Amino acid sequence: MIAATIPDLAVFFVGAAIIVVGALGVILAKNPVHAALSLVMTLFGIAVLFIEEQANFLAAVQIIVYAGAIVVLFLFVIMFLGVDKAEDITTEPIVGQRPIAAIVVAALMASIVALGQLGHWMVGTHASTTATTGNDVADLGRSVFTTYLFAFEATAALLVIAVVGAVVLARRVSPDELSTDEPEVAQVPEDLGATMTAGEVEQ
Amino acid sequence: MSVNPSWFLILSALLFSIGAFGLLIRRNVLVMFMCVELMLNAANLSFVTFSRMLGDIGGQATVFFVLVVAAAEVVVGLGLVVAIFRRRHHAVVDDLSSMKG
Amino acid sequence: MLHAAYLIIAFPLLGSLLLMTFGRRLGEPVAGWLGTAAITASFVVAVVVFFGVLHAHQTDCIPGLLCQGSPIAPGSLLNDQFVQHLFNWVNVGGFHANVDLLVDPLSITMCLFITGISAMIHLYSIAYMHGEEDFTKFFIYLNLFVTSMLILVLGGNLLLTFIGWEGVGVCSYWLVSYYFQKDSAASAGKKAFIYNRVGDVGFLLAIFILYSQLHTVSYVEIFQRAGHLSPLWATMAVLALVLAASGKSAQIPLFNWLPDAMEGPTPVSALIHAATMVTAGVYLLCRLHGVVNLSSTGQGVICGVGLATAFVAATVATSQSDIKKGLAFSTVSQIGFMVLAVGTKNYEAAIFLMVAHAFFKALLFLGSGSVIHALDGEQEMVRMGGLRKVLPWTFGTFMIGWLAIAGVPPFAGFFAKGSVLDGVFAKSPVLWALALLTALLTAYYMSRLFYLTFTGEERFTAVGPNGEPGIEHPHESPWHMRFPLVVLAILSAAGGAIDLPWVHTWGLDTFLNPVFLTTTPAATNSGSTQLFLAIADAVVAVAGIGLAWVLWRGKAARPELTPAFLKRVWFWDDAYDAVIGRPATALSKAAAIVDDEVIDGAVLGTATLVRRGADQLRKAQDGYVRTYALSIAAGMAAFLIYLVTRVFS
Amino acid sequence: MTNHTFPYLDVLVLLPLFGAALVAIAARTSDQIARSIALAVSLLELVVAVLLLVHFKTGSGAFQFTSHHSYASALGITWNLGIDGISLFLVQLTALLIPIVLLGTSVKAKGGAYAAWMLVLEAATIMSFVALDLMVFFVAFELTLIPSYFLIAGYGHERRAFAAVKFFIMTFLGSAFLLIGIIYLGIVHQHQTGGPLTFALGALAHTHLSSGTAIVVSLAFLAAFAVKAPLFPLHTWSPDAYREAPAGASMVLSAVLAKLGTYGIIRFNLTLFPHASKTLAPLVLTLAVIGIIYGATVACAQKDMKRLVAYSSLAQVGFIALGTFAFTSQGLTGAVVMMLNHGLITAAFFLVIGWIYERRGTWQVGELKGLQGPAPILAAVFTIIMLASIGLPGLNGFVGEFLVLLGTFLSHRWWAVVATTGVVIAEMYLLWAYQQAFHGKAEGANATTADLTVAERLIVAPLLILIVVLGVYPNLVIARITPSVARELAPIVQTTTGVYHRAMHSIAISGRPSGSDLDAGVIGAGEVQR
Repeated sequence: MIAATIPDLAVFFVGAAIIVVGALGVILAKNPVHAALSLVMTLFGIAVLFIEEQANFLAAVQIIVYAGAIVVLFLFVIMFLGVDKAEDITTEPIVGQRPIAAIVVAALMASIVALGQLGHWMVGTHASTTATTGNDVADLGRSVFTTYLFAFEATAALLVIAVVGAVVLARRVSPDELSTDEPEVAQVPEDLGATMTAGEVEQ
Repeated sequence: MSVNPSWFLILSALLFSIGAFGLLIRRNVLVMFMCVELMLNAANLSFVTFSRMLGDIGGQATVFFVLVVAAAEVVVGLGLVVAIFRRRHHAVVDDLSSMKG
Repeated sequence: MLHAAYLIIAFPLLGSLLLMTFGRRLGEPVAGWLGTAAITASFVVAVVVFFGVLHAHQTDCIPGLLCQGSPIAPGSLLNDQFVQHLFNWVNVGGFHANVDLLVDPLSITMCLFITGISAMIHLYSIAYMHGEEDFTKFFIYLNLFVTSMLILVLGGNLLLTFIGWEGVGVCSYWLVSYYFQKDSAASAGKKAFIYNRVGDVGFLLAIFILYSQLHTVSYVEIFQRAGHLSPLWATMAVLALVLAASGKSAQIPLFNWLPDAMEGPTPVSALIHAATMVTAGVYLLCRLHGVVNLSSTGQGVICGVGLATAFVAATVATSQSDIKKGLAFSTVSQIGFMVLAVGTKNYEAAIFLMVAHAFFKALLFLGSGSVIHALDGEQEMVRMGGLRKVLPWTFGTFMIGWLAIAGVPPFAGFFAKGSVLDGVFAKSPVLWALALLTALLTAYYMSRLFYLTFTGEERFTAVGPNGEPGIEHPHESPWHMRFPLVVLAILSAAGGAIDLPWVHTWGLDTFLNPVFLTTTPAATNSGSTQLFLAIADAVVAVAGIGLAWVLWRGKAARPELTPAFLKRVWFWDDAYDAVIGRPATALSKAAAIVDDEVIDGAVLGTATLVRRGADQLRKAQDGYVRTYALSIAAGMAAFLIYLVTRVFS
Repeated sequence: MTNHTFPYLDVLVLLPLFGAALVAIAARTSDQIARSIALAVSLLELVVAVLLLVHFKTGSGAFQFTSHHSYASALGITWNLGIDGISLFLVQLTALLIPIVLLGTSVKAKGGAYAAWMLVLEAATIMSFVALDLMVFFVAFELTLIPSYFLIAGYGHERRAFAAVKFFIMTFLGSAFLLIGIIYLGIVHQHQTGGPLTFALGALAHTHLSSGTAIVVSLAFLAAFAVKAPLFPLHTWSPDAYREAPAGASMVLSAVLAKLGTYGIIRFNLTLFPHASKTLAPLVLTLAVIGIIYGATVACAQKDMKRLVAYSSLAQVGFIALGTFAFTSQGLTGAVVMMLNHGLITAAFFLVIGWIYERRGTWQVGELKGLQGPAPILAAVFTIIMLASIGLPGLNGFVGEFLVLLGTFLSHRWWAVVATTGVVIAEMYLLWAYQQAFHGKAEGANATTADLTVAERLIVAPLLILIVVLGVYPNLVIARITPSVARELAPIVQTTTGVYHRAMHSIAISGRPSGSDLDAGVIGAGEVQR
């Protein structure tokens, strides 16, 4: 592999810094609006790294779809619902959640890195039909409309379903539906379980 | 010409971990969704990296689909948030424990 | 003529089917006459077949029947044996049991007296059962009974006999519990059935043993192959047969159902529980004489069972106050004599006593039925007495029956019992002495019964001990009841003629000889011994009668002579109840509790454990999405750590 | 091999399913119409079944009327049906019982759905009896649970929910083992042949398993079947289920569904694991004998008629298992005959008990008294059924019981001797119950109990006629069963030495040979050589 040039390295480290800082911003910002803005930062950093990796099309899509659409949607919902109050992140109601989370996440991180760096991965021959030619847009377009056609069609269906789902979920609720705030307890026939345990025998 | 792919993978792992940690400690539903996005992006980064390593466009195609799925997920997720908020006037996950066993 | 053999069975079967279908419309008394006609027809056929057997030459081969020298079963049949094949029944693997009738002197002798006496009793029942609600049903059962009994005796293999064996058992059950609204009758029927069923286990085991050793259940083939039986298996088979016989023929240890069975209508007692069904066990042993002959241990057991039963039942009979129970124990005792005869390999004598006993015991029961009928159902002898004048026909015929059973010459019982005792003497004088003692008791208890019923004061006019109203004008029975009495009385008086000891050219002995192929033990006794034995028998009979006259003349009750020990049948039922009945009931209750608590408890306990475990696991589902997320993350971490260890090991 | 143009078996399986769909649709408008349609369908099914019986070739032990279609070949599952002497009469019995159930029993509400479930049950049961592919069998075997569950839980008595769940969970747990066993066997077979995955019975019969493995796998099969049958000590679902189920469901459950267990043992355990079955024989025989004595003893203490019949079934099933594992032609024939006869008898029992319940609202023996007075026909019918159950010769119950005991005596003498005593106990509880309920003086409500109506007499008549006819002339059944039994036994007896020589002897006499029948009988097994 050709050694990396200085500009490449610079781009990578700058991008990496943007990503990490943005990510930390997401999880540490008290205000959801700030978190969303930090997310934009991360997404932007990732787009930068995509370009670094010759995934130009994806970089563009990343900016348009993620930063342009998804984060805007986030911000819209935050504003719409008025939940832009600061959250108190200094306390944690669930006992042990944070330390355990820290340990688990550290373990995850460590094992991923260990596996990635130290394992001797066998890499088989890949499918030649989807080999890159250098023109990533053409390659991507060709593979999406040939090899992954069914998956592509399925995403269309998925999006339609998601839209319908969102419409149903976000529609105006009638007052009597609102009144049943507490969901009903499912009516499990009580004697099913109870009698099985009781061990009593009818004579 | 290229940066060592391992660095990308380490960065991806780091980003994933941050996202996961955020998901585990934050209580605001919206922020949790953002953390999920972070994790998805970490995965995307890996896919693109592998795509480059193997010279196979399949990785990028997968990212493409992940984007679609992420979009759908956000749409439905935010729809859920709106619906919950209408009933409860807040969006704190720890209060949503009616599925307790 | 022999082809008609199947008709012997067909007529009563047809009768019962017709009665089942049209009986209710026919009603009383036509249904009774129909039933009687069916049995009479059967009797006529039996007579025809009898002459066929009598005249069929041993080399005769009649088309359609298997016989000696026939190519189908070469050499397998004895002289005068004929097999009528009706249809295939159960054929599995090497097991063949077909519906074949075996017609030979033994089975036709049985058929003759069964159908004959049945016809008489059917006729008698028309009057006796007059006015009963289930009049038709009675005759259905009775015809079915005769059908089963005839299947039993004509069956050509063990399995077919077993059908009849069970058939008579179930008919007995129905008839004993005929007055089903009486709890005692219902219980008695059940008891009879269950005791019989215990005997059936013996029958089944006998079938299994014989089939597993000889690979056949057909009598003809069993006779032919009996030589292949090892002594041990022969003994096992005989023991199983003894169990079977003791169930059906009311022998020790299964004899105590018979007295209870007297709850049935009196004609039933006469037919089933005196003349026919209860002798089936003896018939079975005689039928399988080829097997019995092989086991001297088995014969010893048979002798023991027979003699013990005869003696015990005779002692018990001395203390009964119910006329029918007295007769019932007498029946048990007499069958004991028959079994004793079988044990001494004196099969002809057993059959002779069976026939003679059928005559006089049926007569006695019918006579007692006549008495009971006259006294509106009273069975206690305490409330009888002096019926001599009131019921002259009954008195006269009953007296003949009494003298016959007591063994007074020249009535049938004298010869029959004499030929049994001859055989016993030839085997062992000690046994003979005990048997003679029993004969003395027989004469004694029968005389007691007779005196209590017919002589002395007319106690029935007085108010009974339990406040029953006195019976003013008892009346003699109608002719349909008297006619059978007379016929049976004649047979009881002259029945001995069928097998006179000094006649060796014709008679039952000669007739049956081709079947049993044995020399009568009696024949081994010298002439003077025979004379001595005959005199001893007669003396004992007269002595018994005299003893009873001295002790019971003009008396109604003598508690000192009827101790509770004898009244309660040597406490036999109580012993069974204590040793078997109550523990079994307790066991079954315990088993039910075990089933509920232990076995089902294990099942439900497992369910409870699962539920308890689930209750604990449920706590993990705390409802917080972040906890779930943490679990997922932890799971993933665990999985990755596992991978790491795999990769680096 | 018989190839009839008319696909009897497919029709027998599918007709009730379509009928059920039709009934379910009709039930939306009227229960009455729905039940009429159901009755018509079930009668049509009966006609098809009788035609099948007429065209069945007596004397052949092979599978007949085979039907073979690929279904999910990638999974190795083929629609593979066939019928032989062992399954023939179980199919007939099922086809006969459903119309009787539909005519003779009624439910308070939702009669249309009841009838539809009955038809589904019929289809599933018949499918199980004729399936020659283990997966198809398994699916059908499980499919029976669904209608049974709804029939018990939806139409039963006080503790129906409990009984239904207990029944479902216990049988389902057993089936889980069966599924594992089937899959294991299929995969091992595929590995051995290197061919495609298959679950065809004929092919799998040639799988070579080490003796230890064979025992474990056959125990997995046995677990499912023993629960279903039910064999001691896995029986405790049955008293509850039989008692709480509505009369019709009790009939089908005890008469036909439970036979799936014993049938499964004969069809699958014996065919697939001849050696292992032999090794396990002493265990199963002992359990069977315990079941006979124990079932009868517990029955003696029951005060509830339905529970009494349930425990009596336990004893009867013990006899069936005894005959099966005796490995003699008499024993196995007896077991098959007994499956049919016990089906007829318990069905009749539950039918009549159901009628008593309709009249008196109770099954408690203690509350009934003297019914023979007001209802003599009812008493007569009950008596005949009772006597058949006791095993009275001349009625159908005897033949099977006798052959089972005889067959067992030939190979396992002491088990047979002990089992024979069970015959006596069986009689005690039935006579006791009969005396309590029918004898004595009827008072109060008992005195006014109505006798059987003409319709009811006609409904029970087919059962009674069969009880008598099969007792008097059992050859009707036996002649069709023995060739298949000989085929089934051949691999077991061939590998047997020593104490089994008598069994061999009886096979030799019967003249029915060899395992080659099996190959010839099963389509698709032909290419696999032993």
